[in-house]
Amino acid sequence: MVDVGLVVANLVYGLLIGIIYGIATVGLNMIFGVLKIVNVGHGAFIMVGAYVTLLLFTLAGVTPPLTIVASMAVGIGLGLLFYYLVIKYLVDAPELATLLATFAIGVLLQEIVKAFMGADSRGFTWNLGNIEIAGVSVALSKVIAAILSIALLGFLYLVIYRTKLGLAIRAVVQDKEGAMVVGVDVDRIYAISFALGIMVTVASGSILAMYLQSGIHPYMGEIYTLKGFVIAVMAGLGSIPGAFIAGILFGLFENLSYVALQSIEGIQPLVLTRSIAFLLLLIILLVKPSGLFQR
Amino acid sequence: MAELLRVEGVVKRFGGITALDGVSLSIEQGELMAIIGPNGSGKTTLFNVINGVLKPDAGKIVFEGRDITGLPPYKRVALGIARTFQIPKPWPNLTVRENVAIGALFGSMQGRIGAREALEIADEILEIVGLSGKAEVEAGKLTVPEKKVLELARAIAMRPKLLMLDEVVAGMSPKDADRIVDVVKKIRDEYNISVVSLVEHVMRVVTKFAERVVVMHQGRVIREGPPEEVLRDPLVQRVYLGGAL
Amino acid sequence: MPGVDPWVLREALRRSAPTLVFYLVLLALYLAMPQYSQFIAMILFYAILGQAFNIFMGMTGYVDFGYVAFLASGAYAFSLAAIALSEAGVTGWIFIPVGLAFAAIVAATLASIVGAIALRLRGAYFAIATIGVNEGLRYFVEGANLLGGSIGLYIVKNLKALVGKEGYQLAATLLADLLMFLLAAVTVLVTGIILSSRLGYALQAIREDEDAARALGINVTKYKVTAFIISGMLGGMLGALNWALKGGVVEPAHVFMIHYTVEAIVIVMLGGAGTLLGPVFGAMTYIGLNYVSNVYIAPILESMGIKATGLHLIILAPILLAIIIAAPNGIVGLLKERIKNPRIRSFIT
Amino acid sequence: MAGKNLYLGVGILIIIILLAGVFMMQGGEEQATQTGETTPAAGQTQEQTQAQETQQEAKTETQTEAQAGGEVETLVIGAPLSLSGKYAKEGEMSLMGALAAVKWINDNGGITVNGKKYMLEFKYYDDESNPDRVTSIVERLITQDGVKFLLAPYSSGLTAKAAPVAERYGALMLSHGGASDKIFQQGYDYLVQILTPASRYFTSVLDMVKAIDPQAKTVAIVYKENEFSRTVAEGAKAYAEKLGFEVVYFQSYPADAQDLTPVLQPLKDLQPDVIIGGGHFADGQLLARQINELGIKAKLVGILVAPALPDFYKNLGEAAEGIVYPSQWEPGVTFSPETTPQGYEWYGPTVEEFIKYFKEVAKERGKGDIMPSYHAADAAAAILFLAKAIEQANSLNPDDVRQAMNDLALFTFYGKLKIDPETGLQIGHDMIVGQWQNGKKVIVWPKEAAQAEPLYPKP
Repeated sequence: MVDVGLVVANLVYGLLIGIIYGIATVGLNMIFGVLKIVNVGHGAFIMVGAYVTLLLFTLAGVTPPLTIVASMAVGIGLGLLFYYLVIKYLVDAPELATLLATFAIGVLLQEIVKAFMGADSRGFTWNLGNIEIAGVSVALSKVIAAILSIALLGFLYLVIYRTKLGLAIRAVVQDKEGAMVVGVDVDRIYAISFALGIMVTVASGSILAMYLQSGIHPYMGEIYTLKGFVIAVMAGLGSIPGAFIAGILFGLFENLSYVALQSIEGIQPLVLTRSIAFLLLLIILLVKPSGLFQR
Repeated sequence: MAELLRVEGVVKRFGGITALDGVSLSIEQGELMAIIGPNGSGKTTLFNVINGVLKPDAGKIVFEGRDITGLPPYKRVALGIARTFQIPKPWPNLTVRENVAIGALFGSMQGRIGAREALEIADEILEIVGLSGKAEVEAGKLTVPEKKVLELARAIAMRPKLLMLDEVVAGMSPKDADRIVDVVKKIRDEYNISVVSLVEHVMRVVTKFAERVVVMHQGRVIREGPPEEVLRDPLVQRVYLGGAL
Repeated sequence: MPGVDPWVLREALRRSAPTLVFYLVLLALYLAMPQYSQFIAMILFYAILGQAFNIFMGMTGYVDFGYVAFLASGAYAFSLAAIALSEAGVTGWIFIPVGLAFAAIVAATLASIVGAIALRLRGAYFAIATIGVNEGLRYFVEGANLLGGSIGLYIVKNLKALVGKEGYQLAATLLADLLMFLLAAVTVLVTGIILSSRLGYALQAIREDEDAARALGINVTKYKVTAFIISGMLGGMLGALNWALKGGVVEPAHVFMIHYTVEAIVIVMLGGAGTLLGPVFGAMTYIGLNYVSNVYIAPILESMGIKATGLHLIILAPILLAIIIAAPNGIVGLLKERIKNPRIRSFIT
Repeated sequence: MAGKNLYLGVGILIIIILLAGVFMMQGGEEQATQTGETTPAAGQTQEQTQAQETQQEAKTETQTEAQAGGEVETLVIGAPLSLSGKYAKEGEMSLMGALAAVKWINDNGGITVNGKKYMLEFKYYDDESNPDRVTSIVERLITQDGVKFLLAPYSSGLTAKAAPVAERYGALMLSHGGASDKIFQQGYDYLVQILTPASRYFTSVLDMVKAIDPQAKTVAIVYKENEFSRTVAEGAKAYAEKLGFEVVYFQSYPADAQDLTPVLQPLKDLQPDVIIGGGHFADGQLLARQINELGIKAKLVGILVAPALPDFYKNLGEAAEGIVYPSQWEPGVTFSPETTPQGYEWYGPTVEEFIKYFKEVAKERGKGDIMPSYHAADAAAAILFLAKAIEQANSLNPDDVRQAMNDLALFTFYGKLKIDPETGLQIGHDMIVGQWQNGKKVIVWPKEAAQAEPLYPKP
């Protein structure tokens, strides 16, 4: 018998962590959509965002929601830096080169942060007490993190669908040559899209730090790269709104499959859920490789 | 002459657009045929359907009396269907000799010859098409006309029964074009291959090369027959000048 | 392999000769300088990893991010064989050939299943699908308490039961390394045969332009899966030798580490994808740089007062980026461009 | 394209600098006739490059000082340490602990073996927490740095890779961290354990609960699914059932889990008396935080490893209040020569001395003013146990030293040290129980080492 309270609780938490997964994957999908590059260093940028929030909060007492502005700036900076230093040369290079280059960038970020911050795992306490959602007591900070994710998505949506820059980006996504012929400076659009993608990713790191408030260490990002890939493919590589919705579905899936596995004896349900998530990835790739939300 | 290929009522739609609207035609053994028609008339789509790269929405394709509509490209190649691409698709980092050898290895003699014979066949054919000087050059480094010749050499190396050429002389100087047409004729005579060439506007090739001409317009065959007769038909001329039917 | 015709064998030997020479030099160094034997053994492990990985990725350009799962399956298979034999009271060296054969079969089976599924995809989708395979298998073993769960399999006791304490001592060091040299030679020859036969031409055509290859009569799926199985099988045997026989412990957190797959990509990329010498040059450079910076540079930095550890990764990452951008065809590619003299060029395969 | 050549130039330049650095240092080593003994703390060594290596004869057992009055000799102890990768945190602490012990021994006259005095030197390389780096490092330490005695690398996986190489050259290895019991059941002759085995981590915590609250009945175990934590969890489950507890929940979470709510949610209804588990730093903190956040009330919450770190409280604040943790050693222990138990012999620095030496080493390595964690104490205890065993055996031959260890029973700043002659497992050393009480770490069990009464039930 599955106890209803457990299911509802997992639904609520699944939704909250799902929204965070969503915003954390939007950047990955945007970079692939525009530049056709899979950013294997994705998790490292999330880690950077987490450290921005950790440091600003612990050293300067800046309230976490405000630190997102700082991490967005850091994201744009890092995005432009790595675009003009590395990605610019690899836009038309084979998959192998771009996958490896972004991996090297991830390693570089992780080791630099470790050199300055040390390897130990840190956290902070930003306690606003709990609130009730559908009978489930949830930390207010987690709810705020989810709301900020939706706000960040809204901001990105405005940039992409309501500005001239957004129009140029979408043109490049549809057909690079077509955009070029119309006079779009594709290289500049690549730089801006990469920077925007990294901006959202680093900002989602801050939101994640707000949500978890612990376990911040140089290698924390690796699991988000893996989960990001699953969600990005689920959504359909390149689709931005799709990534957000797929993130929520993934969050719910992870928690609910855990509840389903509870009743089986002799296994570790939460660990097996992780395995099923990757199985889900394979099934989606086979049934609909272009993903759930891609045409 | 025995019938080699028959296309019956083939329809192919891409979303709203109907590229092929019930096309039917047949090719005899060893026949030289040209398919002409303005851009967008469905010529290349027909090639891709015969070659198996595209699956038709309706209709049938029969090769040597056998229905091959559902067969994947590599099975059709084994039966003896070979093609060239409108925009040449060489393997850039492999040498010219290797490009042609791969054609031989995976052509109609698939599984019956090893790499050594394939390389020897490649040398022979490069001799015929006059590319043997560039045998060891990486295909990517050839000029566009040379790449087109390489495409032809690669297709010939596949020992096909039906050779489909897509705009093989487009963009070539008249002298080169004539040389290619002579090579194709010699190949046809030597190996009794039937050749279908798609031609958009180089009418010289049609008159010099083709024994039969098929005219396509908006996905349908509108005229068929010997070159002189077809080219003089006012209907065909209006089609080319862009008039509606 | 259908009766490999003599011309292909001769051609394969011609192509693999230079690489085999390198392995002989490594073997000579290994025997001559026992105090460096494990350092050479590490280069050997990474060279074979690159060589086996190169058979699929080097030749088709497909990036299999879950490649280490084949090494893991080989290590697990070898361990299960050793445990079964020792519990059945068998003794003697028979467990090595049986274990290796079982490792090869299990790895090949895994490769054919994964190949049949993932190889219907291309590019980034394939890369991501294969990550799913690796992570999915690892957490399945841990979550469902299979093969010892997260603790894994310990077979040192079993190996000692099979061949005694001294026997195990010999097996875990000298014998394991010598068998790896043999595996290296086998991997090079297999690569040479592939490059000189129909399979090799098909794979390179697929790498250069898969659509053209498909349209020109190459049964793309069949050849991709074939290369995938050969590459996986050799990977399985490598995992069996280096982790099960030599390590004695097969733990999921270690044998499914994606880091190994990335190192394999680095080595093939550094050396030159699709070439024979590439993986050897790649392994020597990668491990050489790593060892030099770890054993020599780190102490220098420390004596200069810089105490931050793990600095060599900060050095390694930029070098990797420089190589990806400046020398996409790797060392062998560079050599081919720079060396004009035909006699030497023929040596660089 | 300009960019490409620029990169090529930079790449080659870096490689040239690397090689130049190596040769420049190589040159430096020849002229400098190093006088006096090498300063052990700085861990400076004679570097050799591959090219030079072939002519140089294999290192003699000890480096004899060729210079003036060479009666003081150096005995090199080596270690593959994880200074990067996932065990970097534990690796750094072990390094400083080992260097502190070496410094203390050398300041107290080193060790004397058949009449000759030896100063200790600690030689280490970074194994990057990667089993494949370990074999070449262990071999280099043994064959080129003349090492006969080693600290084992961290974790079972790495130890298993190092053991065959050490056994082949007959070098003795002391395991000071992260290795689970199974390693010691594989019949190695030259592997000895210093710290309490993983399976017995929670024994003292469970004894404590039994003693102060006999009615406590239900136990829930939530642990990190990795080799070390699972061994601890399975050991704790067996011991709890032996003591008459009922283990009502036994579940794990993936190694890099970032959100434990699913696995903790059921505990709200189960309301167990005791919750124990955890794994390493990151997940330990997450576990403590989310138990508090979900409002799960238990009489006792015991978590592995994470609470032993000073910034556990800094990160978690009041969520850390009352959390209990098993520890190999805590700065607050009250072991001293006076309290040496029957059949044991005191050796090594007092607790205060060890902390002083540790702080000196930490400051020197730019780590600021930090307290030693139990990983530092584990490594220091290994060095002390080894040094005493060498003196006891009065020989530098590893076989004799291993033999001497069988009947060695030391009492040190770290507590009792005694090994089982058969398997090398540590049977003397007991876990102590620490607890966070209003912002401070205090020892609450066993009674003889306790600084305060346990805060029970948890606020």
